[in-house]
Amino acid sequence: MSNDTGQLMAAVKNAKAPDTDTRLELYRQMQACRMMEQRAYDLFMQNLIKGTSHLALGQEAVAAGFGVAMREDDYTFCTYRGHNHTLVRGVSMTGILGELMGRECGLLHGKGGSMHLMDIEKGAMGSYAIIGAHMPIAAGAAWSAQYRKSGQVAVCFFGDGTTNIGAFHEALNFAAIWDLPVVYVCENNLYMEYTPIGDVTAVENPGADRASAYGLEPVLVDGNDADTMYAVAVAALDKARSGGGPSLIEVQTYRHGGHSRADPGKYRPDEEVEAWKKRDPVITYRQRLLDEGVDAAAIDAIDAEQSARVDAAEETARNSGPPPLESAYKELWADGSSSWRR
Amino acid sequence: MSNDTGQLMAAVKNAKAPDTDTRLELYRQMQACRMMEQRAYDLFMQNLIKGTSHLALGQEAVAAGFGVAMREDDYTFCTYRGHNHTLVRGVSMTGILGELMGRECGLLHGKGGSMHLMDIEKGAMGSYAIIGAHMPIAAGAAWSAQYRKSGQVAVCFFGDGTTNIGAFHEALNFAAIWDLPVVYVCENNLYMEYTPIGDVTAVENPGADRASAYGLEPVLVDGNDADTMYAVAVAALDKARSGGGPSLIEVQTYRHGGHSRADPGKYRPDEEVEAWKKRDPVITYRQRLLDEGVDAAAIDAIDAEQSARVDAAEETARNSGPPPLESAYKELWADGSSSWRR
Amino acid sequence: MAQMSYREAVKAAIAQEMRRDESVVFIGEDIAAPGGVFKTTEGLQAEFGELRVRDTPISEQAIIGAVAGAAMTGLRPIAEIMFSDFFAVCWDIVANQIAKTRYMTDGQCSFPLVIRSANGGGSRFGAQHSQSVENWAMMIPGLKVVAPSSPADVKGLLAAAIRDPDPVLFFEQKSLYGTKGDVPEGEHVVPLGKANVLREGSDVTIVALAAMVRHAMKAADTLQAEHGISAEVIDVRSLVPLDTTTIFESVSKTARLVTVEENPRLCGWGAEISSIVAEELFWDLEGPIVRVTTPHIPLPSADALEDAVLPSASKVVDAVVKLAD
Amino acid sequence: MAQMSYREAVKAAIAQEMRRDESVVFIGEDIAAPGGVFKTTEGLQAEFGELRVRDTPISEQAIIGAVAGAAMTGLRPIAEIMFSDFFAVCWDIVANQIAKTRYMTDGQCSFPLVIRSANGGGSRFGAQHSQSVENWAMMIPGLKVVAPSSPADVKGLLAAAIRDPDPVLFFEQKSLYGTKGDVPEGEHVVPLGKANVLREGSDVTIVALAAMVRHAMKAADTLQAEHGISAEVIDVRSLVPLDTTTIFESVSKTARLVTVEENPRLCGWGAEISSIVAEELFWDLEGPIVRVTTPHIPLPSADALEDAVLPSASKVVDAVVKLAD
Ligand SMILES: Cc1ncc(C[n+]2csc(CCOP(=O)(O)OP(=O)(O)O)c2C)c(N)n1
Ligand SMILES: Cc1ncc(C[n+]2csc(CCOP(=O)(O)OP(=O)(O)O)c2C)c(N)n1
Ligand SMILES: [Mg+2]
Ligand SMILES: [Mg+2]
Repeated sequence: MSNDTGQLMAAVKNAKAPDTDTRLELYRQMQACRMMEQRAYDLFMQNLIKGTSHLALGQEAVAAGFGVAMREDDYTFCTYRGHNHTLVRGVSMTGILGELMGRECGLLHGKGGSMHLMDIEKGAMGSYAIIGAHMPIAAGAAWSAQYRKSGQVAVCFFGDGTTNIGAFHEALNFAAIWDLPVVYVCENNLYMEYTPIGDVTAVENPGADRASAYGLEPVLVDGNDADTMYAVAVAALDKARSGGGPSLIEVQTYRHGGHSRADPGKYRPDEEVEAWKKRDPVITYRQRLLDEGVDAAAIDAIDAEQSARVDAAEETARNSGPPPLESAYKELWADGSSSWRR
Repeated sequence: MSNDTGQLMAAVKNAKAPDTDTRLELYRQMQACRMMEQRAYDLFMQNLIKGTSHLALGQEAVAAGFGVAMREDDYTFCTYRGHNHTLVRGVSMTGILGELMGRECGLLHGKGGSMHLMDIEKGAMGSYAIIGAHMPIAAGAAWSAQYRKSGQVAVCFFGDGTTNIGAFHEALNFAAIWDLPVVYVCENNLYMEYTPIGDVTAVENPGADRASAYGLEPVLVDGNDADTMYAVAVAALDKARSGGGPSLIEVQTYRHGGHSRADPGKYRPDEEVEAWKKRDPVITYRQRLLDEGVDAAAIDAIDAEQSARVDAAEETARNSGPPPLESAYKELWADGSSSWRR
Repeated sequence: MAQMSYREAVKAAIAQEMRRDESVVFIGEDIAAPGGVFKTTEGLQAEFGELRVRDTPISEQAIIGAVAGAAMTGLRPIAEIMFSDFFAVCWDIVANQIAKTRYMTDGQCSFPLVIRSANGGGSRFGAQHSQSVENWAMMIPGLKVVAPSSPADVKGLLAAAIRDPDPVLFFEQKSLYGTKGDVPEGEHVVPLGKANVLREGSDVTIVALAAMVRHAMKAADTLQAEHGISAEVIDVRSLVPLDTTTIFESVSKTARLVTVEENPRLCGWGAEISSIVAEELFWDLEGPIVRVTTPHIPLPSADALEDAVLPSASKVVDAVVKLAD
Repeated sequence: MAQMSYREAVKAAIAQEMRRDESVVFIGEDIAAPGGVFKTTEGLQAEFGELRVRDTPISEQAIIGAVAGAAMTGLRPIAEIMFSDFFAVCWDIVANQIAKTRYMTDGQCSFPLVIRSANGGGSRFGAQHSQSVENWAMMIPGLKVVAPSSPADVKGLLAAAIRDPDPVLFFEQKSLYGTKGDVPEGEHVVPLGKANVLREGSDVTIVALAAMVRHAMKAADTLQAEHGISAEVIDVRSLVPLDTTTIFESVSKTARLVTVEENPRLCGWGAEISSIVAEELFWDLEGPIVRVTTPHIPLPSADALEDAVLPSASKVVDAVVKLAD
């Protein structure tokens, strides 16, 4: 990794704290994510969510920083661990929890599930469950924006483990040579499933240490700090929107729970978990706002508001029925059908 | 690309010229390649070779440098442009020309063709025609050598264009984390088919500028200089054999003709072609040997010997019949059959 | 009518559609400045500019990912995969992403894109550049699959594929690029999902696709001339949607079915058609359903071997004669 | 006999073969220290060490390339592809390299390797983690394809696959991992290419695979009890090599064939078997060949929807009853 900090690192370094409204919005989004994911966990335990699910508890600052910084018509591409990235685009929480529960009110009416949330109206362009695939697809959306001169930017989130798959490499080279308005965000949470990322990666920082292979600035920032995430998001979005091409941003963060429902996460040293929990992005940010004089009542109001929101979303989802069986035979094709014959 | 020259670049810089026998052997191998490929071209023109073929005229020093430096039981993995890499392992020229012509005497009895030469007895582990695929396969052979503690090294040749496909990335990371005894040799001949490599690659040196993404030393050397190629080959093979892990070596070279039979190569500026022809690896090396006092008779003898060898190979191949039709139904399975039913 | 080669018809279709619709863009390896390794796209970049017709790196996942993302966001992109064998390096994005995302999201987005590719054998290119992989595509729910046999159909079906709101894999048979035929002047569009009865007959139905169509037609001539057997020949043209109506009409009449596939035997498209007929039209059949296919082997490269294993008119004749016995 | 789960049988087979043959090595994502995401390989690294059982990065092309290169050079490697859907990200190395290289080189090298993968639906994992892709493998010449339905067959067939000199794709049905059954004590190897007649019957042959076998068996019970129909049930077990002998014997006797496939309809393995029977055993048939399959759609994730579209015992009963009418 080069020592040159370049444009994005400089922007982060020089960034002033956002104004209070923005900070409260960052806090609101993080708290929404936190509470929703915790509720999703509870619903699993009650067997109301089947299959699998990958929670991003602990990684809220990344989604929030970008969500708040993005323009309404920007595009988000994320993974199976994408509930937060989807929610912060203004997507219905009922739709998300309903989808996890396989209900008619789900965003995809139960046809996608936890790993495939999408709300195209909100620019949430889908959650992709096969490692790496969404990286070139995000480049394609950025190419389309560039061609249409729409000024939109595509933001693509993925994990540390994803940096070792071929699609990562192809997407970054492709984005770089066409100067595409796409921001690649590598959320390094230290593990690919149950395996420490260092065991399977030739460099220390799986994203930042590879940026130069695509002629890009190495960017490595604290993913648990919402202000930092917001600053780097603003800088990368600006750069992309003004024709400066793609960025690859590695953020350091941690998931509080296991990889997925089936995983208690026991392979992680207790001290490591403890150390990262001390850096909980929601709790530390709350404290920072208080410390820096933000009105406690405003913060409490957000907590109450989001708590009520989650309750309401769960309630609606619980009361929603299973999707109609006919829907399984619909919408394979644009004509609404799934017929393969004439 | 880091400025640190590291172990391989240092070895190249400090290398003394090889002894005369080695130099004559380098010359012999280059001349054999040169004459065989020219003959292949002629046989095309006579429609005795069908389908397609990708000649490596101009790139002989790379194959020769490695061929001479490799141990007999080392492994070579190459591409459709792999006639030279195959030949220098001591493979029958008749077998190669026969295969190109689809004759029974062909290395693969006509079942593989120009793009798929293999002679496993000689360590020529195959020529692979889908870009990138052989890179992880070479890693696999190296892993096997490491596991068997055989001291063998796998050498894998590929082009500049190949550095943009996913398999390149996966293979290099994989080789690096397992410290595999494999040497990746990127022959940068400036073009991927008809497209200048710079148009489609985010970095200037497609191999060397990416080495650091795998924790490897950036290595960039003159691929038209047989002494240099020999020196870098010796250094990389030593490193791999002694447990030092993989290398990624970019060599700068040029193909004199088009990409394949169908291509006259008109997209290349005349001056560029001229400039590189002046750096013809066979002619310049011949001159260097003469200049440095090697006996002209020895050199002439090699020319005559290789010329006779090509003539003999062509003659035998011409006289060989088409492969027996039954062979098309054989050797899908290890039992020799191609039956899918019981 | 204009005489045009199969190769030229590719360009004609793309040009026709690019002229009428700004949202049509086209990317691939060596397709722009170089005009394609099969010279199918010469002049397109000159006419439509560097932004609409672009060369890419050797990054098939990026190429297919790019057209996927573009199709989701308002464009109608076309990608070239140089040889259809290379679908294997980007199959995830084709089969798992593009094919499934509309369904998974219950219709939130469409993929109005076309992936063109040179398919099939007969060119002595060896096993990794000669496959017929239309069955790879047919087996994936969510992909439309088209394979034309004539220049007119190349132009008309490719135009229709570009206009189609769903992803279409368009297989151009590389052994046909040099063949010529009449193509209607002016705008020409042939709807997807309609098989073409190329020759009427009463004794047996021969169903074929792409390069196999000419073998079927030649076989039909021979069958008539030498065996007094009247064969109906159907060019399937589109595997998805599949025109079972036309096939059923024919088989109800002839009571005998022979399929001619270039793909290797197991799980080829002929198996699917055979199984549909064996299920739904069983009582109309008066004899076995026979499949003529490439044997279940990779393709050898030597000309003698490749010719020996690919289906041919005479193999079709033999199959029909045996059936009629 | 020992009681063992389908999951445990995977480990038992690998351990059995690793004990007898030093050249057997095993790699994959999270298979070593973590014991596999489906807990199929727990304890193997502890017993056989870090060099023989190794975790890899998320690099399926590297994983499959590595076992290919190792198999060519003297090892007998096993790779895990975590979910069979992910074959799409490494399909080139599977289908174009491993499957073809022996043939192309006229037998110069073999690929004695096994790729195990968790296959199939029923777990509410959604469209990208639930596919049955055994037909993807069957259609590629040069791959052997095995899919066991019981713990005993998991152990015996996986052991045979490891010993086999050719590349075997071994599909473990993820919905069966928790099921239990008797497994012979001591060394247990079941030859590839032999179908298993699980129940004899005289009126109809039901051919099934993997998770579909239990539906077929249950359907046979119901058919007997409620409709007086005697069904013979065959577990195909191995798609390549395919035991047409056993299938033919049965269909010659029953004159009726129903296939039960989990893969989506088009070009499924049932189509191939149907087409073989329609061609070679036509005159023995007394009724249509019926295929029960997942419809030609991706799998929806909600439990209600997934259950509605997957084949079930009652769908098999319905198909047979209709056929017998
Ligand atoms: C091609 C592919 N291989 C393997 C998997 C299984 N898998 C799902 S998540 C995961 C780990 C991903 O790690 P990382 O990229 O760090 O993301 P994180 O889960 O930590 O957010 C793996 C291996 C997959 N979904 N796709
Ligand atoms: C996956 C794949 N994509 C495309 C091709 C077609 N193709 C064959 S050679 C080639 C160019 C390769 O360029 P480079 O790696 O520089 O090697 P060179 O031919 O110059 O030796 C291409 C695109 C292929 N064989 N495989
Ligand atoms: Mg991670
Ligand atoms: Mg090149």
